[in-house]
Amino acid sequence: MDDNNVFLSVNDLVVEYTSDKKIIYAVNGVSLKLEKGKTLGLVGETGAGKTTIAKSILRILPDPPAKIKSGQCIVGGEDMMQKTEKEMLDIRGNKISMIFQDPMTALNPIMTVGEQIAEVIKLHDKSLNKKQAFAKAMDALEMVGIKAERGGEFPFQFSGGMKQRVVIAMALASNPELLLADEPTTALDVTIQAQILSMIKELQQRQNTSMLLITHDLGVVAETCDDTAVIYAGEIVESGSKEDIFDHPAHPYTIGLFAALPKLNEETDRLNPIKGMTPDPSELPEGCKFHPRCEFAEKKCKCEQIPMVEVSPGHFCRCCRVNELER
Amino acid sequence: MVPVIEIKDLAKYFSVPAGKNLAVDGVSLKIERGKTMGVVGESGCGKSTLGRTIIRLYEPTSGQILLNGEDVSHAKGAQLKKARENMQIIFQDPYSSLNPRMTVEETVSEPLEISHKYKSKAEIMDKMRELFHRVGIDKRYRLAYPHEMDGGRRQRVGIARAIALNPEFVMCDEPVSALDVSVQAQVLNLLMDLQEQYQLTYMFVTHDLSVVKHISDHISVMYLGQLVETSPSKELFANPLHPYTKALLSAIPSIDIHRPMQRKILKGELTSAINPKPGCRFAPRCEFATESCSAPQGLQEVGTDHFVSCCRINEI
Amino acid sequence: MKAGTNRMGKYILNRLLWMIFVLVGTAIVIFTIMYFIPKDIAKVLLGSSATQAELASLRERLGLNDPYIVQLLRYLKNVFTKFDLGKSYIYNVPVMQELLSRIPRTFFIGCSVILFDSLLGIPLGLMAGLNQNKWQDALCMVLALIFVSVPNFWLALQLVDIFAVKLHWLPAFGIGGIKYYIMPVFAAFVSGVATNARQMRSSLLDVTRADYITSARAKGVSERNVVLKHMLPNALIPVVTGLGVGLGKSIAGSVIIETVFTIPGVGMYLLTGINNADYPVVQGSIIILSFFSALVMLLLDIVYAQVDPRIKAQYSGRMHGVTK
Amino acid sequence: MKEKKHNHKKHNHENHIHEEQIQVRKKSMTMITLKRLSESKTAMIGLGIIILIFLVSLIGPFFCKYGVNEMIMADRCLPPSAKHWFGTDTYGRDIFVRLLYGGRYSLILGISGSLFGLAIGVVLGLINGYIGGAFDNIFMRILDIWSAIPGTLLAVLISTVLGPGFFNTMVALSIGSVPLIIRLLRGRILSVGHEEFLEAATTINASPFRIMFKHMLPNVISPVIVNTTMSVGGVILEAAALSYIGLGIQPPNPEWGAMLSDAKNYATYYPWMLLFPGCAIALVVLCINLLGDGLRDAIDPKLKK
Repeated sequence: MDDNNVFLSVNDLVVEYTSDKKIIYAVNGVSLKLEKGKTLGLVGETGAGKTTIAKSILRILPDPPAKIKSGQCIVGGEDMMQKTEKEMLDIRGNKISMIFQDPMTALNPIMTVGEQIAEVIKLHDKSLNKKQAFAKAMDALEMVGIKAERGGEFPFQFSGGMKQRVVIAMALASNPELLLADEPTTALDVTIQAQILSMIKELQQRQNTSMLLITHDLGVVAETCDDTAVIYAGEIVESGSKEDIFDHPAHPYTIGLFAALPKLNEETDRLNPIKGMTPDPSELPEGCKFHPRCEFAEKKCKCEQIPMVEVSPGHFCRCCRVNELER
Repeated sequence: MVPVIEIKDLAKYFSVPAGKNLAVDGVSLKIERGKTMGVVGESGCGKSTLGRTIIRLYEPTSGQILLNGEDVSHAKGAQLKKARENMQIIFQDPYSSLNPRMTVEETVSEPLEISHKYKSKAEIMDKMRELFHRVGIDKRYRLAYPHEMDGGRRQRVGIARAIALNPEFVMCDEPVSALDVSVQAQVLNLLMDLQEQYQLTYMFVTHDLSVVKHISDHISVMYLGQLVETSPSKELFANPLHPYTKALLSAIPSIDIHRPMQRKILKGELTSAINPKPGCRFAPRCEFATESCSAPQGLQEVGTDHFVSCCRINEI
Repeated sequence: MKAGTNRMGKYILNRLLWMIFVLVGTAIVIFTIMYFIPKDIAKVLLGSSATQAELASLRERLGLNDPYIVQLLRYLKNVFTKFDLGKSYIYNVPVMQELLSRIPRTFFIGCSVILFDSLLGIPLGLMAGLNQNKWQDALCMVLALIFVSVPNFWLALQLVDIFAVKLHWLPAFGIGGIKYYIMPVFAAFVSGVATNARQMRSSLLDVTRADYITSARAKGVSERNVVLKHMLPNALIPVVTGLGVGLGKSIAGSVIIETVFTIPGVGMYLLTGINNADYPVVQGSIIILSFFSALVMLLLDIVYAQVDPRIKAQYSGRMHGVTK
Repeated sequence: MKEKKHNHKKHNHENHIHEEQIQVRKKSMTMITLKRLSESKTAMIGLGIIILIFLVSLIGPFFCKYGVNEMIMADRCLPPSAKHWFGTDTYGRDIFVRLLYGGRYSLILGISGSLFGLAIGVVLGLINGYIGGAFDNIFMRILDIWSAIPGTLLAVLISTVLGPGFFNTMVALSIGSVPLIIRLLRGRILSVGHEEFLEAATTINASPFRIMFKHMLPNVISPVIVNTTMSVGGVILEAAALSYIGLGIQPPNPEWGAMLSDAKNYATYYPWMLLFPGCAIALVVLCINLLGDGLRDAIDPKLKK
């Protein structure tokens, strides 16, 4: 990856939650890089810390219980962690936007969708009056394929897919440079998912937006992303270009994920699941977080802090046995 | 051989403020012993209602349900009880399918107690231990409550409850949709193992096409309460005929990055089956729709066991 | 926006019809409960010295010999077509006439109470909820707890003792200018303020966790506007519902408060009726108070529909999935 | 690391039971709730004081030197002193002793009134929730009427009709609380009603009775319990108000509200006659509310932190 072209770079981010006197280690030293105009897919299972990373970049984690312990989030050369709250207000929804997982709850139920889009437009372009902002909001609605006349309706009058379009219109209304898409299609049906993904892709290309796409679905990554990072228990275990990860997965977890997936073009009698369960984030194992489930685990996996190893140019893997396991 | 489940022209309508919701509307299919019928479709297409009507959680509006050849569509009393013991269900959401106030043991032993097939507490305990073993729950979880377990384990408890009375037919309502990929594979394998060991007959309802392909022998595609295509699993994926099936298959995000799928993006959204017009319900979203599509449609055989409901099938 | 007003009209019409239904129902229930009073009214009125003949003629005159259903229908007909609630047994004056002069006093107290309940309770709850676990929160909640625990008539008696008897600032009882109402209204609204503040706080805390609040923050909405534009309107919805419950309490409370301050309102009248076994008075007063409560409920319903668009939309058929 | 005793039944899909070293603990929702409740200091203080008052009011009078209705003419209208801790009333009765006796009335009336309302509400609510459909529609209309008459008015009306007396007062006080309980239950049943474990219970042939009481009730009851706890305070206040206006518990029984009613005309000259019963009511209601708040936080801990 060309370091000069990096637009988003997250360095050593650590986030913890406190709940009922327990500390939940949600994000444990995550680093990510994303180039201008490209899409990075962040893949991981429930509770791996994906959403927390996105919310940390925007600094909208509720504090308490969440606390950003350390790390930088550099967007376009500026560290978000150093910004004042006032500066962040200008950045949120303007330079960086976010699409949320559940369109059913992400919209304010008692404001019309037009008002909600106009709100973000007016916030970031103070020169507009109410009418102009509303007119622009109607344009944004048309952009995502909703007739402008529906702008006066309330969220409950829209279906799930339509709501997600509204959420996307809201996120893209002020041409953000960075889009954080948190499972944007998980709550939707496949045919609607296909519509939404291709629409996001098209709008992103048109506006040359960089996108961090958070998902648990490897298929979605395969179709939409340029680069991929795999996250497990709050740590990036493998990162690289899409080709690196899909053609030459190196970390046992990534390999296991692919093996556990039923495939459309292969006949298999039984799947190969990863044994066990994801660890409780308040009681993470020592050493490699994956070792209790890993079939290649050795003694050294259990005690060492495992560093990222570059297996091929741009392809990193957090496994101390990666060189021994190479086929 | 008599199929374990055969339904003929089954319909289930719900009254809603806006009229009638034809959730299931004239569906016929059969499932042979030890086989799996996959039912796919998008949310709101009536696939769950179909399954729940078959196992008699809902009273069918019309049509027949034959369990081993016996008509149970309006069974009552003892006959219904017997039928229900033979037809069980595994739910989608492992969080809401277990009573949060009951321990694993209570949940699994409840059907055993109600059935009165076991004479003593000891027999029930024995049977329960066997069930735990079959579905792979450590017996230390016996006294745990659902909130103390993760999704995968809860789903295993749900499976144990479903197979407790040795049913022949199990309706699986999206049993792995709520689970993470790695756990999903564990549960799918368990379901297939159980099928093999006990000759279970499954109806597997899901929206995930790769899962349904993996587990099913036969697949039915539903759209707004009706079957649009039904065929052996391999045949369906090799040779989808209905325009909706084609769109559905092409919409699956594939993990093969070198051979991207030719994407067919459907316009419009799944509406609802409330007061539909006669004719093909997919027509408003179909690129091939013509006037002839507004006439009532029926399934026609186009190959061995391969049925399609589309009047323009030969033209496209 | 024309569709909007039309929708609102439909909604109000629907609520009005509902209210009439409830009013009739309430009248039936109250009449029926009173009908089963196990005392012989004629005996109560004429005393134990009355002869059988006297009793019989009185029963005949009051229509007490008719079957239940006839009496009920007669009563309903009088109430709803002639606005006639019968005559007081004791004073032989039409109940309605007596009530008309008393209603404004009771309604004035009732409405002021609801007004203060919401004007003071909502901001207090808001302050507590926004400063969760800080001293403002603790202070509000401790005060609220104390206020809901104090019996209002006792508070009223203490107020009289301090402000009327000891300090001579305010009149102790009776009616007159506005200052006669200060203590009664205060004593009656205190617990309602506390209830509203508690409700407001918890519904605000509920809303704080909603996804759309996170998404408003992600849009760059300032914290002030997140609270004012997104949290507050949503958090108000359950509070408006709660006001309805509080309303019932404050109306019933008027009986007690009027007794303490000897205000000749509906409540006092009701109590006199009870003490004299003057049942038309009891029945009429309770019906009027219930009607008042139903009326304010109707107003609250309309406010509710203004706050929550989903309510109105039920009357236009334009919900998702129900279209066409 | 697999447990040895499992190995004799080794099975091909057993790979997930790996290294289960954690001891599975049995912790029902009820126990978790109670534990959380016990951690709340304010709730425990509230509970402690209520229990204390209740015990003292039960046992205390046996150790007092004055009878509850014992009038000592020489001791009329005495201020608090070592002899009469809380002073005496206009008949020369010891206010402290009367307060102790009155505690029984208030607490038992508050608790039994709430429980009676709860019982009626739960039975009606469950039946309605189970039948549902058109029945629910009609039932809700009836409830609209029922709740249109303010609770206290209903209590006034019913106690007028039934006449005074402990049981009658309890009935009068509880009737008004029923609609709210039914609504709460109904709301919960609507949200829980579609949960799949209820369907599961149907498929295993559980009887309607079993579904209602074993599966539905435990999962819908918690907000109702919180409400009932809170309503004990409300019922005590209402009972006092009823006695104050001359309904409900009648003099010379030392109900706190009746004591206030007796004292109201002498407040200026003998403030203790008014002060102590009022404080007693406020203290008990406050403690019950503390307990209720703690219970609500324990059941729905989201509201706390």
